[in-house]
Amino acid sequence: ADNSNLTVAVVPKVAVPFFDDCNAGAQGAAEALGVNYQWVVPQNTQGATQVKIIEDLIARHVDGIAISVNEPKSVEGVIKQAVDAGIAVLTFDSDSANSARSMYIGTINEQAGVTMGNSMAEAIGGSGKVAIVTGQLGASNLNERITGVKKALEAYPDIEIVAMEGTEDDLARAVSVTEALLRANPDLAGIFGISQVGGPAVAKVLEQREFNEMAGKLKVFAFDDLPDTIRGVQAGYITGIMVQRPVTMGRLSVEHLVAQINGEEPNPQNVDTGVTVVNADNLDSYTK
Amino acid sequence: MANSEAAQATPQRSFMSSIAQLHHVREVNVLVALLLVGALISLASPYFLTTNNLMGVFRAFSLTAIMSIGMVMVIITGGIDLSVGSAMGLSSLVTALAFEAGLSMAASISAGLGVGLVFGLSNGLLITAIGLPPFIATLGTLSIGRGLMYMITHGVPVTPDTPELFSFLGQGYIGPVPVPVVLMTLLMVVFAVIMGRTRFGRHVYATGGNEQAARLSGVKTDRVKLSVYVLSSVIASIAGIIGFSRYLSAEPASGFGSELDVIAAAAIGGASLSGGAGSVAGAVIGAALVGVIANGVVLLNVNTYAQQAITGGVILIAVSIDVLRNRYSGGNA
Amino acid sequence: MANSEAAQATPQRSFMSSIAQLHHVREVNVLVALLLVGALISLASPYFLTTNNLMGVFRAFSLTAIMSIGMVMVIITGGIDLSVGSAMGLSSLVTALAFEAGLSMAASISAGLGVGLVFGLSNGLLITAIGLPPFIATLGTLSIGRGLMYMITHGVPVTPDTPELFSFLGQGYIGPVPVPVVLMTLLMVVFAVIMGRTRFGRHVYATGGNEQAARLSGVKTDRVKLSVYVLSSVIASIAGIIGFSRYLSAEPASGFGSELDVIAAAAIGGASLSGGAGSVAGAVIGAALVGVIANGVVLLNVNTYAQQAITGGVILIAVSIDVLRNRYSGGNA
Amino acid sequence: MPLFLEMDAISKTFPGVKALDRVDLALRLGEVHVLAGENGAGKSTLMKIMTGVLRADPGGSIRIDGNEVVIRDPVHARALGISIIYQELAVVDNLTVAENIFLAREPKNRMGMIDRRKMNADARKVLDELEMDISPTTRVGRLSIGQKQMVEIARAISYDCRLIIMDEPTASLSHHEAATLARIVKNLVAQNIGIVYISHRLDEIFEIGDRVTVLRDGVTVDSAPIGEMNRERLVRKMVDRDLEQLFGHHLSHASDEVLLSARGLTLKKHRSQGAPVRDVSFDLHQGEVLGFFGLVGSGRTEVMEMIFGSREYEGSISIDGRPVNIHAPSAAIEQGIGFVTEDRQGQGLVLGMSVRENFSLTHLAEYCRFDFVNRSRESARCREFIRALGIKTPSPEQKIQNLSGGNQQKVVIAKWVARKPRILIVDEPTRGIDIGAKAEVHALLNRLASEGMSIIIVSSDLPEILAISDRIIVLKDGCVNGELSRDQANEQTVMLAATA
Ligand SMILES: Nc1ncnc2c1ncn2[C@@H]1O[C@H](COP(=O)(O)OP(=O)(O)OP(=O)(O)O)[C@@H](O)[C@H]1O
Ligand SMILES: Nc1ncnc2c1ncn2[C@@H]1O[C@H](COP(=O)(O)OP(=O)(O)OP(=O)(O)O)[C@@H](O)[C@H]1O
Ligand SMILES: [Mg+2]
Ligand SMILES: [Mg+2]
Repeated sequence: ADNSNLTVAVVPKVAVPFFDDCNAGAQGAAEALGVNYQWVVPQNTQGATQVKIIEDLIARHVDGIAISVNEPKSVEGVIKQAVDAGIAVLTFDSDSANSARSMYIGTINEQAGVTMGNSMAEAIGGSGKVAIVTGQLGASNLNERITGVKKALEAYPDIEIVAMEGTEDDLARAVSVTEALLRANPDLAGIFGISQVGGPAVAKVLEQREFNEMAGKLKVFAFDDLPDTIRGVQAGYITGIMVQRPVTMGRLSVEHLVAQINGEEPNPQNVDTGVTVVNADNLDSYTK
Repeated sequence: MANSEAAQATPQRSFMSSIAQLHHVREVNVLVALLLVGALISLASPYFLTTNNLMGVFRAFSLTAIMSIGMVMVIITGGIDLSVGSAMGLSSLVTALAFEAGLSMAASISAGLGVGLVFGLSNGLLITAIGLPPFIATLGTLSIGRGLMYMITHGVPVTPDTPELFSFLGQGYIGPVPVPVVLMTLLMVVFAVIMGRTRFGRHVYATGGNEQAARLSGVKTDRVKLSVYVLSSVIASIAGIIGFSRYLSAEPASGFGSELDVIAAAAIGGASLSGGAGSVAGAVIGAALVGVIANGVVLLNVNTYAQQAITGGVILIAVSIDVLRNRYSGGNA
Repeated sequence: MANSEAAQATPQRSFMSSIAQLHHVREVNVLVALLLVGALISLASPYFLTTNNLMGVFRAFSLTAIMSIGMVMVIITGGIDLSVGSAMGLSSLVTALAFEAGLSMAASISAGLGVGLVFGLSNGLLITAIGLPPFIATLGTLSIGRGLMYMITHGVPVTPDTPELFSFLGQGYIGPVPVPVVLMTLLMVVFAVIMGRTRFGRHVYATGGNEQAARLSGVKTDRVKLSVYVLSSVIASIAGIIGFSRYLSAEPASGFGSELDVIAAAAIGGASLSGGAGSVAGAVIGAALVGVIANGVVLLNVNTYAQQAITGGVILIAVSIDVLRNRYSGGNA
Repeated sequence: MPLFLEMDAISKTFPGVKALDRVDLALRLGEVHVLAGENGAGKSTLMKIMTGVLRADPGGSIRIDGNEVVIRDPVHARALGISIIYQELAVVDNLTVAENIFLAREPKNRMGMIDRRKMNADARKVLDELEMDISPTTRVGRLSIGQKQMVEIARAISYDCRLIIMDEPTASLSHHEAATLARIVKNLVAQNIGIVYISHRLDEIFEIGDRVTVLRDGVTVDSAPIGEMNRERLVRKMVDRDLEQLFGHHLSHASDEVLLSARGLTLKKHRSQGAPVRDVSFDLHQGEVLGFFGLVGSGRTEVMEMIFGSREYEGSISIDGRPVNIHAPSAAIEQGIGFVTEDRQGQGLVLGMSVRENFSLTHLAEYCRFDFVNRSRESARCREFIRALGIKTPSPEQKIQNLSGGNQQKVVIAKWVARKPRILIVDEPTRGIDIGAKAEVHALLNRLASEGMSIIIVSSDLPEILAISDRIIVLKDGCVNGELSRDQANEQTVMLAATA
């Protein structure tokens, strides 16, 4: 079909490498399908910013919108407005479940958290002290992952979560918080890096003279395959990474949007893109 | 301080002289810049000048604009209020919690406003009774407010059921005009009149212009300062309640970081951070300028990563034109 | 303005009188507050007073402290520099890109410093030549800097290979002391001497104290202002380069929002945002106070959601004690 | 005497005001050239043009040693040999006395740092010359207005200049300092330095002047050697009236009723530089004009500030026989006290506001209904005062900072008189205002007293104090050192009480 008069817009949460991968996938799909493509990155994580962006896109009369939602509830109204205006809307990566969006494509975050929790339990042999290093305290996807982790650890009464720290997704802050954590808990067995800064931060800390001897003994699980996180795995600082499939999410988002606009997908269903646990063994072979 | 800033201390004068001096008045200059930017965008995009889009733009900047009304009064006294974002966020949260606890609409709204009052009194008393610098006092309450929001929500948004009538506040329309825009206009007019026509307004300008001289003339400068901080926080809590009504979800991080936007709106609209100068209308126009630019970059499909750089550049150009116009249009150079 | 602020304009005097007036000096008060907070934490946590932890804490706040050295000079002239975070972030990014492009270490570092220079000259010229208010000028360059970082990185960190020697800057130790801490101390001493003992320093204080009088006396106030903005940005770029060397990863959002921390450090250390008062040592101590509190709340395993509230509260209390001490210890009320 | 600087056909136009209209002036080395004229005549404007602060309208020219020059800014002017003491204070409060004196030309040591020892020693020398016993390391913000003025004088004479302009240097100085300054001026002239001296004090003009030029409304109306000039001619040229018409005779309106009585006023916190004001007691009667005299730093202003609630005190104040608790200026104002402060720019005026807004700040409530200001009534009242006090301004909407110094002072007086307080404290009220206006202010104070107002006047101008006070209290080092009735008071007895 000739799609050259169609425009689809993809709206991530913020500018981070994860979404850059999404953009790559989405852009590739848009080129393949011959649709016009717009990538709109919000300047902050306030719900209102994404609402305004969708309003602006409605005013621009785009045909389809895929969005990774910062605040699920706040976009409900504007998504309805978009759907009423005849625009196809789906969510990816982070959902607004009660909105009028047609479908959700992405990781089920709580499920990913469960996987992470189980991996940790296995790595530390079912007992010990663990700590959680997260990003923004208000981010719903991170909170869902934490819920999953806690749920998984309920099965291990000997594992104790001794601390949880927010880092505002700032590497410097994450590093100093991790240092303090390790000093206050010298017998820590594991760290969960819930957000993308966790991996690089813990790797940096373990690299330092003071903490170098903990490397390997301390089990670390992180999210997202940032270059520094991968290096952390190679260097033995990080035990495993929960890798999502951002490229796939982006590609599927555009493909489903175009199908919906063209009336080829009357009954869309959610798609779980899942996570892969990447460790030293499969580091070179996983796909996103 | 720069002459150009001191130049428009008090924007009210008799009608004749105000016509004559029109081109000296900062907010008129910024209005001109705003119209210019608007004209440029509408040339490039047919969607800009549609009622829907314009009303959307207005609604989008209305909350910042509302907060900037309170902020500009604080700034005119020579102070600053970094806690507006926290006051806004915590008010919307407390309103949501009140609804969740089954309180009536009136009670819930009052609870939200009460939060603003507490913020304002804390800021005001820290500054006047203890003598903390405004920057530090409001930075402290900013942190405490944020912390309280996290402690209450543990990062989970609060989304209670609310009566239909309540959502009108944030989502309704009066004719084609969104209710938040109506409220913004109302607040702007009320406070422009207060600042321009009343004794209180005059005292605010005098306090910022020369606090010592004002106090020695009998102005109760501490009371004036307390009042503007209370007003600023309460107005921020109004914004918080409207915001909550708009999305019916109180986010754990809502309002974070908005202090810079709000102060910027006031400053772009002509408020001098050294006190004594500024106007309510200017602050709203300043918020509008930023809002229109943000809308424009999306409508024009500008590279999204460049949006922030463009916004910064346009603001610099707009205010520079204003400053240079002022300098060369005789008089106050 | 608050009397207590104006009271400690220039912190250097003859030895005898400085002993006599010790309890009037703001930075001494903040130092006392810092020691007090430290003592309290060490009572509650055995880990606080270990060399490793203290050095870690010092290293953690060293970048903020370094930036606050530049900031306090800007603030003393009565200005403000919101763009330090962007200058820092963009410098670290450009340094990283230079390494990635295969440039030598000297060239890469120079590229990073060049970014600081460009920021500083832009800010300074917008403020002195065009006459923009500092808040708006530096807000504009803040936005442009952030935008550029996004445009360059698309949100992806830059992690080039770097020579061993380079990482010494951020990761090395001299004896037990991390190199960033050594650099911070060095910069602090150098600029404390410059501000206290040189003509340039006196002119910075004079410009902030009474710009017009200073200009009429022959102080080239525009040149002074240009210089402090350049210094502030270049110092921020030094922080950016050290930061990059520390993490060997230039984050696309690094430095965002740090302006508030940096200004807060200067303000806590006694700088008055209305100009004329403040000191380099005070700014560093202010940064230290915030850094120690941040370390303390983690060491004491304070609930993460409550950390921000506690930090805010402790800062308010610490500075209030300082202000009240000043007020009641006779003299300058 | 060699000709140094000539100004030809200098004009200056401000929006709505022609401040100078083709003025000529010739200045010689080794003589004191007095510039006289009523407030707003253009004296300060002319001096600002001479030092490059303002640019003259095109058409005129300035020559130095016969060569035409364009003076770019004050620094350039100093390089040409001209320094100035501005009418309005231009000191930097947060620097020390020595740092102010040597600002922008601090001595450096071998390491490129400020040689503070040398700087303080040099400052000490200049201060000694001026007989000032303040320490060079004192922060200027802690000094009184008069002391700040002396610092400015110290700075101006410490430049090696050929011409020194002094724009009302003695306005906030008392007798003693003024005499010191006169001596300094004579010294400078003996070293072949030229002086331009602007003053409204006639005695001074005749004491130290060699030549007088009179400006009126921006035009030169007279210029003559001092020998050819006399008081009558000078006054007539300045204000277009005769001297006898100016000052009426003194009439006391004091009653026996005590309105305010102060007992044992002592400063709670006294500053290292301040007079240790202690145990000051006095009564103020209804309708009385009570003079306060003393040398600079004797604590007069501080006594007034205690009564007005802007300085903490021990002791008691009662009004109408009832003790009152005055803890803030607003409380004093509620008790019916008004206070014309001596520091008009720092404490009296909001410089960014208009004449009208400054005028009404003390009594805005009078024009308000439900807190709304009735601007036409406010404006009308302001115009009345502009007329009554002869305030020279294009309109009430003019920014106060664009008025000449004397006219600003008149607005400060007007804003308090308009409030009609029961007790009016005026601290150096005629500072910087011309002889005509001074007479009008004296007449005004007299009339207010006759209407039952009680007035306290603090002045360093001894003839003024003698002329209008019903009774004089003399302070020395913070203590009452004499109380003289009108009959007892004359120059000798008052000076004796102030110094011995
Ligand atoms: N910046 C300005 N803008 C507008 N008018 C001004 C400005 N500066 C001075 N004027 C006007 O110019 C006239 C001359 O002022 P100037 O200060 O020279 O008077 P002066 O002779 O020094 O008076 P005084 O004895 O009161 O000091 C006055 O009418 C004044 O209002
Ligand atoms: N704002 C101030 N801050 C600090 N010290 C002050 C201040 N004002 C006055 N002083 C000090 O108080 C002393 C008394 O000053 P005050 O003004 O009361 O005396 P005065 O007799 O009125 O003399 P003057 O003619 O100088 O005003 C001065 O020597 C001065 O050092
Ligand atoms: Mg004058
Ligand atoms: Mg006095």
